[in-house]
Amino acid sequence: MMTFVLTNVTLLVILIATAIAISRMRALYEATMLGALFSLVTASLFVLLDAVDVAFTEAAVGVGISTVLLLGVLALTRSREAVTPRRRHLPALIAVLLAGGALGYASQDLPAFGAADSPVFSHPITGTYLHQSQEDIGIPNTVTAVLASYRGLDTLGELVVVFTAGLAVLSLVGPPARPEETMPRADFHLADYRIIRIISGILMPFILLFALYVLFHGEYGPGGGFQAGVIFAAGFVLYGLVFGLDKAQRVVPRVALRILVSLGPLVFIGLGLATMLLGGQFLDFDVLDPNHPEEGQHLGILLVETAIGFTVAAVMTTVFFSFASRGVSR
Amino acid sequence: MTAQLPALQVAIPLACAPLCVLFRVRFVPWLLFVVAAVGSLVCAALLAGRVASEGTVRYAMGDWRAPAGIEFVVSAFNTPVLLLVSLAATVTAGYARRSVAAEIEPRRRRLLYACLCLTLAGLLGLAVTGDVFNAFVFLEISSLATYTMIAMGQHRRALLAAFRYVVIGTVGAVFVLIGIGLAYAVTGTLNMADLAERLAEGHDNRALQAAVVFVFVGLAVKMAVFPLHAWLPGAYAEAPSVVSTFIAATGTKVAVYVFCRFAFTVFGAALVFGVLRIDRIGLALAALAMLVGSAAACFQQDLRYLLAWSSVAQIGYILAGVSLATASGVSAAYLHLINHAVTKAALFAAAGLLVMQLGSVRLSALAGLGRRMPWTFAAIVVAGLGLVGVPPTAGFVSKWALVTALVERGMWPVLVAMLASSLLALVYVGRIIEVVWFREPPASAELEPTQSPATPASMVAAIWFLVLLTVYFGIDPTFPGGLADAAASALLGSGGE
Amino acid sequence: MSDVLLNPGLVLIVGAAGLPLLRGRAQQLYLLALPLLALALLVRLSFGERGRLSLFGLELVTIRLDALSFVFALAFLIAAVLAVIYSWHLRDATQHVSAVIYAGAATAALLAGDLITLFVFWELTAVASAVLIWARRSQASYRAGLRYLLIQALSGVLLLGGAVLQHSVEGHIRFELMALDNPAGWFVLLAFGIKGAFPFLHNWLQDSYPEATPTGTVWLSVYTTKLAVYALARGFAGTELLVWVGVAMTLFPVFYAVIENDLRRVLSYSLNNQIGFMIAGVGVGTELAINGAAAHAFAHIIYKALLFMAMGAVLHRVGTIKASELGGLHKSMPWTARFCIVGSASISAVPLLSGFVTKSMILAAVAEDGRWVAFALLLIASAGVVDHSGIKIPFFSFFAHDSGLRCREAPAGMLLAMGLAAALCIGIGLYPQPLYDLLPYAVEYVPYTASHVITQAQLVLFAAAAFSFLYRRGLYPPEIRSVNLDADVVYRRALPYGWHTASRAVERLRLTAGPPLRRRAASTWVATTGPLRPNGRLGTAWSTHLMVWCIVLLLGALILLTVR
Amino acid sequence: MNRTPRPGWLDDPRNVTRIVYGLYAVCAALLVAELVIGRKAEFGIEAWFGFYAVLGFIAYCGIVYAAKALRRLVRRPETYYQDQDVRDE
Repeated sequence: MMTFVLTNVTLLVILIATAIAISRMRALYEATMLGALFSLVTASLFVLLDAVDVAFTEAAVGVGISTVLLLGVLALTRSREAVTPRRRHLPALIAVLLAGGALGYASQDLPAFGAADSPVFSHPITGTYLHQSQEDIGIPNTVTAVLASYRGLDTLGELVVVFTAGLAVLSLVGPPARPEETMPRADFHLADYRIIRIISGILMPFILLFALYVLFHGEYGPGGGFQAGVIFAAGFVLYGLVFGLDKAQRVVPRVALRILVSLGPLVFIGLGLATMLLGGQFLDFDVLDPNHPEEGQHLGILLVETAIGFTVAAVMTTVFFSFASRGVSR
Repeated sequence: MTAQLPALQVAIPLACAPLCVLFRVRFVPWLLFVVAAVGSLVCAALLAGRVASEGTVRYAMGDWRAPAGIEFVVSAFNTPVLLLVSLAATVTAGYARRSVAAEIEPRRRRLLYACLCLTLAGLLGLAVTGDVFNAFVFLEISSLATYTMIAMGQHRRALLAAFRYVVIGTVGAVFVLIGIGLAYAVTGTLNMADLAERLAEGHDNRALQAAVVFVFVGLAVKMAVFPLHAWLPGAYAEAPSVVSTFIAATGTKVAVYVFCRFAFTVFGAALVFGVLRIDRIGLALAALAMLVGSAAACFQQDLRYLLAWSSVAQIGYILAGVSLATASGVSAAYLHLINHAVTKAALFAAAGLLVMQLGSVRLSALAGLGRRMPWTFAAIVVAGLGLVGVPPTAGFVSKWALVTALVERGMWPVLVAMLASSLLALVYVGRIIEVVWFREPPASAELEPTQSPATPASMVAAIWFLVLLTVYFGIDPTFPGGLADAAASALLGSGGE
Repeated sequence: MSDVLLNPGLVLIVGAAGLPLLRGRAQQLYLLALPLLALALLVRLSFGERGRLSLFGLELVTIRLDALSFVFALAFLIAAVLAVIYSWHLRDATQHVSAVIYAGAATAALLAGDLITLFVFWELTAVASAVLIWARRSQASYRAGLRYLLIQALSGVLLLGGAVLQHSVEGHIRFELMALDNPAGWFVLLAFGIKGAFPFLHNWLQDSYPEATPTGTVWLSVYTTKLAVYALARGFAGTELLVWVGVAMTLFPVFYAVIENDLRRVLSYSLNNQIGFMIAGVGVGTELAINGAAAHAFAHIIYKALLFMAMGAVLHRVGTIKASELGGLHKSMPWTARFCIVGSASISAVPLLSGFVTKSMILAAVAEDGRWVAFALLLIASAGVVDHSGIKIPFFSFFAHDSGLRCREAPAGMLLAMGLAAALCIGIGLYPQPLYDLLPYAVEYVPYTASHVITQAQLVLFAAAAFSFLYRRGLYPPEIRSVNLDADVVYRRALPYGWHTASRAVERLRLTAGPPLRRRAASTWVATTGPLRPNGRLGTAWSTHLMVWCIVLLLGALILLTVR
Repeated sequence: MNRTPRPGWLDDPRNVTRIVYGLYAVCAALLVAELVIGRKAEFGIEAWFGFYAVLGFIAYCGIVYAAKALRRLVRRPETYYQDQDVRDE
């Protein structure tokens, strides 16, 4: 128990220190790297809280892909923040204290940490999710069951949010430049280093394989479409960084990306419409296999995870390519 | 098939969005938006009919019974919102073809249509869902799509306006999420009906009280309640015309509905207005919004900024009605919500047409154009009088209802603010009329219409449809009035649905 | 429901929408057909209440036709016909549309049986008539119109407030005799008082009417104030206060009219003074007095329109209406001069003309009621009427010293309208019985007694003799280009001036203590409205920093204020 | 009323004088008529002979003189409000 508390406290202290350091930092590259550290610590905290799926997502998204994207953005802008007027420090401090005070005040009446009689534990749906799901859906990872089936609509919504973000980047930054429009490796000359080139070449298949593993293993352990999509994207980003955008685009052409971006939501919604046509409710996977509802659920969840994976990967890759080709085009 | 209507209501526009991105043919994205809008209008109308005859309709997503799964709830309190949003989308769809063709570069058009579909789906989902977290998800979808669309405005200022909206909107959304999280921690459930049941007792729980405050403040950003309104003028005025027409009619209005839903059927009026006295804060902010919004509108030099500031004031009227927390107050708020949406959409649509033909809607550029473009400006004048609340426009009816509701509760200071705001509205509408009809056109020839094309009939038709609807609702308010009364009694009557 | 449409006023309002669609001759004919159609509808309509509507549980009676509203409505529509003929030459759809809507709204307001309907059309008259002022398209008229619209809107707001109060106190919104023992009555009286140009509330009239277009002033002179007279007769007949308000109104404009240079403003003062007679009659409130007020309103509408028409014709042809620049126009515009004289004689109540048979009813009623002070003051005011409207208007425009201005006679339409109005004046004067038959109560009054004719003729002619005496001795005040201060000085000059003086005094006080306040005083307006302007602190695009700060502040304030 | 507007005829001052004397004559005739025919009266003072004639004359002169006094008080140059209006712009 003692170690548990100590670990928690230590991590929290690191977290706060990192946050303060970021807020005082003017150099944006450094701030970005510290941001990655912040995410990593958060992910560790999630692990301690037994929320492994969340930790996995935080690690993949917060530490991995968003750091890369931020760096891509920084390549386009100045890397030092304009100095904030000093007189703004005090109001900002008051604001932080107010919001934090409000939260702290509210937390006084929250159930104790890990209390067994908290409303969340005693509510019947917790029981439904933990026990009934084995009968209804029959997959060991209840997080995936809740995510993809019980609250499938929320997941569809989140996928649409990712899709919308992709659209936003496409409309603001423009689509990735065609390979012939880019200047050959103006900034990206990592491929000159043989070690990097060879190692990343070797690593590529493993990254993709791991992504597939995470995707299909989501039913049994931590993982699923979101994490897998991010890992896919990380692979392409690495490839693009090392070998140049033009080569990366030869692997995943712009048209394919555009189709993949919209394919995920389409498959997901199409699945919902299909269940309707088969006589069930929207996203009722039971009807996919009328004789064995659990099989239907399996199939549905698999399709959903795959759709998520493809779209997340495509959106992330598009975002990176768009930013990166802003740097090298013209 | 009618049993599936609640899901189709959201699924149709949601499915149209990725299709918009896939197709390259010029008119297909527009056609898909039309399909989405008309489809959702049909769904909304059929649902409204069913609700009127059978009462509340519930739909369990994935056939998981609530609270384990997510449910959609259609009842008298959200049918007006569904009808309003889908009707606004349909009119916007008619208006969009030529307007988008004139304002948006070809590369971005299908993205714009996709975002319109997404916004539509998000707003409809927000209105129809019966699950608090699901509401947050739809809030995110509609907000993100809206930010994207605003950034597509013609000037670089649009980027800045969108950025401001992103920052403030995200903070608002996070507040809503914190509120939802606190409520979940206190109850262990996310379903609205279930929450209401579990929250009926224990009002002195501080986490719960903080949840109410967080949700209120978060939604106040989306409603653009003064002083959290600052994103609105830029966002409305710099967005492409189609977008400002659509979101002026729907965006803030749906946020108001969500606030009503949370206040009356999740947390309960006894907690929100009885224990916490949010009503006093709401009325004070509403009065401020009325005065500041109208006063600032009087000084604007650009028609679209003027209209946007007037929206800030009108949100004040609606918030005042909701904050009264009486049947007549909420009914008046709903009525004004509907009437103002129609009126403001007409005005922004007309302003968009002017932008397309003149290139600018600065008031100085509009001098003396009343004679040259009589139909457009006549529409602006009629709808403008609706903003003032001159009979026989819809604005008068709902303001009258609001006055009655305020008098009933004896809220004299708010009443005074409202009358003062109406006088100011007379001033800013009078300014438009004066400039457009009674000033000499500027002598310089460079302000001639850029390529003075024939006015597109589809756009004029859309504008006049809305204007005539305003007048019709002013002469015969039975339809919106009936909807509003039913909504108010549904919200207040049963407490937890 | 469908009988809502039987409203003659509504016929005009709805019909006006068709005007912009027509051009040229078709538009003119349609314009003429509208009031004729409304007139026919009014005459065929039987007395009673119809057009009931229900709005939020309020019972609206949109048409209430009885003897009192009928006589006013008849006068309104006849005047509309005359005014349409008068503006026959005009090619300005904006003016036509707003004028017809204005007339329709005023007529519909007459017929309103409840306060809400009254309010609706009350405000519509304000908006429509403001357009007639703006239509002159000058900076002065724009500002005058804005002032006019603001004060008229204020009247509407007061009326609405009165209606709401009455509904909450007495539970109904019917428009009938009101008492002054509750605030509702005072609100409504004040609303009527603004439209009726009570002393100190009157200045919008003299401020705005002379700034309207030549034809617009004719329309304006007919409706707004007479609507107020009707409303007072309906709601406040027999209110003691009104007798003295009326007497005051007959007296004080007389002095201003003598020294005013702008002849249309002279007529505006004269209008104010004539309304005073009617309001005094309403205040007396006996059957004879109400009859007198109604009859006088009827006659007044016609001869006042005639006078404004004549002055409008002069303005139309000559381009100015300042007495100091006019004179000798009878050579150029003989018919206009003749018609103008008929109107002047009518308003002066010369026997055989319309004013004689109507104004005397009010005087007789005042005398019958035993109010000799009021009676004497009204007589003195009558002598004043002879001066400003009877003599000054025709004399300084058409006679006096020849200004050398030569122009063409007024357009045919104007002449025809003036001729018809003059004929009506003479007709009513010679044969008053048909008018008497229309009045709300049975009439026993006989105007043409030897005694009455002699006394009235003495009053008028001795006043005229006094004029010729004074004028030939050079004692009559010459016409001078000037602006005369009136109650409007309060809001147009005294308030701003007082503000400046006060701030300058403060500045002198603080001159030693701090930086000069003078600049600040001059830019107070800018300072108060500055934040609201597009680039001001409030109106500008806020920084994200400020916005977030606002959210958090609101959150903190809410937590502190509400959570316990 | 008391003159016929025939162009030219009025330009002669003698004709104007004639009209004025005609007016005085009519006034005298009216006084005579009051003597001969008599009239009713409501109040005491009103019954005096020539009351209306005197009232008409005196009231008229009074009004004119009062107005002259008033003019001294309220007269302002024609541009009085204009500078105000301009400043507000």
